[in-house]
Amino acid sequence: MPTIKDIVEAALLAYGQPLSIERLQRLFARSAAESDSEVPSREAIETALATLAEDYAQRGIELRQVAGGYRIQVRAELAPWISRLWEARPARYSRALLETLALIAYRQPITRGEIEQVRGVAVSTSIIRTLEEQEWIRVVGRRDVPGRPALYATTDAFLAHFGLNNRSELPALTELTELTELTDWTAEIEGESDEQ
Amino acid sequence: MPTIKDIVEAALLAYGQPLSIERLQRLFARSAAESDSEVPSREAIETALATLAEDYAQRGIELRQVAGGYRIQVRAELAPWISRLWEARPARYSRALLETLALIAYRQPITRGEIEQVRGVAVSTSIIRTLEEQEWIRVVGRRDVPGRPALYATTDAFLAHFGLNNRSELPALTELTELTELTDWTAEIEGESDEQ
Amino acid sequence: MIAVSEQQSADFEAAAARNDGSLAPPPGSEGDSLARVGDHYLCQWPEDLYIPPDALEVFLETFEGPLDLLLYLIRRQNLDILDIPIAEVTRQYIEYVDLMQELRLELAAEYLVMAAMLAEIKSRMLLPRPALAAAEEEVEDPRAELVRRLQEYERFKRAAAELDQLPRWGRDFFVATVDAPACQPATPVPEVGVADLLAALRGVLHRARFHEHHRVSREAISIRQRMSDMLERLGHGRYVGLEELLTAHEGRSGVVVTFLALLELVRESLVELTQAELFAPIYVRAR
Repeated sequence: MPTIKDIVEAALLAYGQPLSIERLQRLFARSAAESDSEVPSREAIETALATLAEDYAQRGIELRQVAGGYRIQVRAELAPWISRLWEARPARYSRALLETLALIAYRQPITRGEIEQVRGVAVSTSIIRTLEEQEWIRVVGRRDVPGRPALYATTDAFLAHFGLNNRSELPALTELTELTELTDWTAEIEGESDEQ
Repeated sequence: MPTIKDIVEAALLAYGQPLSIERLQRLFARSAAESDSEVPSREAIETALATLAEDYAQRGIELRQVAGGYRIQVRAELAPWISRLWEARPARYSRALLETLALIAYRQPITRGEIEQVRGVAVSTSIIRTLEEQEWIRVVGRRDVPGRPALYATTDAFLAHFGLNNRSELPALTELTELTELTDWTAEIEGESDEQ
Repeated sequence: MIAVSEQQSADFEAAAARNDGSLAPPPGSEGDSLARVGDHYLCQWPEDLYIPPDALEVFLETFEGPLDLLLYLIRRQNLDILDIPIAEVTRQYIEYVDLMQELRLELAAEYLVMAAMLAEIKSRMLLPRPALAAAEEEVEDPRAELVRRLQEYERFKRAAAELDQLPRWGRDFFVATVDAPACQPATPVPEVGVADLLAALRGVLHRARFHEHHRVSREAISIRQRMSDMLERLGHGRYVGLEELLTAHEGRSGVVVTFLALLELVRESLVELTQAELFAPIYVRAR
């Protein structure tokens, strides 16, 4: 035979929302209409709740009195672990975002217009906003041309994220150039062999 | 500092859906990608789960292995009290729906036509839609025959709803009797002729 | 009792009149009457077949199709599914189908298909079997396919009933959930490394036919970096002494980089240099 405490705990856990003492009392009524001798007193429910609160004292959950009554909830201290339950799979950044970030990293300070000029397409505001929200880029000034466009540069957070001490640790573009030339060269060779 | 058991309990309660041991382990990882020295072993999680199950032995809740994960649920014995929390009676499902669901559960992947073949009647679109809306079934492919009919299979949500850990926990299908036992039908016809 | 139209009553009477006497009706004429008990035909429904007309639609709904109705007829008489008295079951089945039609209920085609199938099996069973064939080769019982289907259907009918008996969320058990107010869903940062960045740049440069890249060196990066740093340090409209920007502890190359960065900033009109008089301190200000 379950105890009052068992039923109260089970009800709070099953309902997942605050339950008032009256509502908890009514669980014990034989029928919804009549008042029943089996219904525990308000005090009995309160005692059960107090015992539950004590049970939870050393645990990751707690009993809280809120507007609608009582509810069991996860302690705030456990948020660092529990929050991970809802972590979406990390999305992949779009090529547009990475190219924009790369241009800001290597050509900073740079305006949006200049990025667009190199990429040949408009840079969407959402990309700039994402990079700013990530705190990887920030506006460091404005270029003194009509419209005074913002000049973007990378931040310390950007360096930290990419495990760099400073910007000079970014792979040099010379290496990149060699790589590019190498691929171009092999592509040419391949093209030649195709022709043969 | 919360213990592994505290975090596991809070996670199961906060999530409300079955969590696998791997998923529980990952709550302790510093980042999603790298394996972390802080991540408790499988055994450590299993020990925490076993301790929780013991803690609940004398209570109104229980730890159950469902749909490949663990879940805390209110014991069926407490349903008479707990079901009073809700005004509406739980839905009753029609035999047509249950038979369709049974065929999908036992014969998956299965097409609508194949279900109709066994049941001898058309399967209404509303039944399929209801099952899909409950997320108990889903389309897992298409049969490579004319019309490319959808192949249906049951989901983890189906297992979770019926408290099953995997499909092998479904009640066993009754064995088919060998048809060789069919009695000689000439006898019957003779009996009939006698009658006339 | 079932209400029947005058025309139907007349039909029944005619049928009854025809069957008056001890002669058995020729095969196929049974359909004219409602039922046969023993050797006489009834114009009224026998008690166990009586269904109030209002309830018939409900009754029909309780059957999940022709296989289900057939199973009911077999099980009601406690008959072995493997040994169906096909003539009897067929007659009862057709009675039900007739009843449905008489009440002008929308009858699913499946019921009629089954009636035809039963009639076919019955006719095949009535045909005499060649005696030799019976002894030598296996002649499949015409009922075999029907029995197979009935058995298969019954399996799943039972499975459905058992599924319904399984403890169910919200009916027999409840899942424990609690609030986690402090636990906000985290927005994860996609994993991206320097290599991704480099690849991205390589792609864009390659596409853009970016002809400057042969000039860009490690130093150049440092210069661009320094340009950002200086702009940031200058803030907007604040004058900073040139000496402050060129700090000796960076070493020779550091000073050179800063100086080049400054020149580049000036060239790009990002900063302006001011000097009150000759040899006075030079001030830098972001424009």
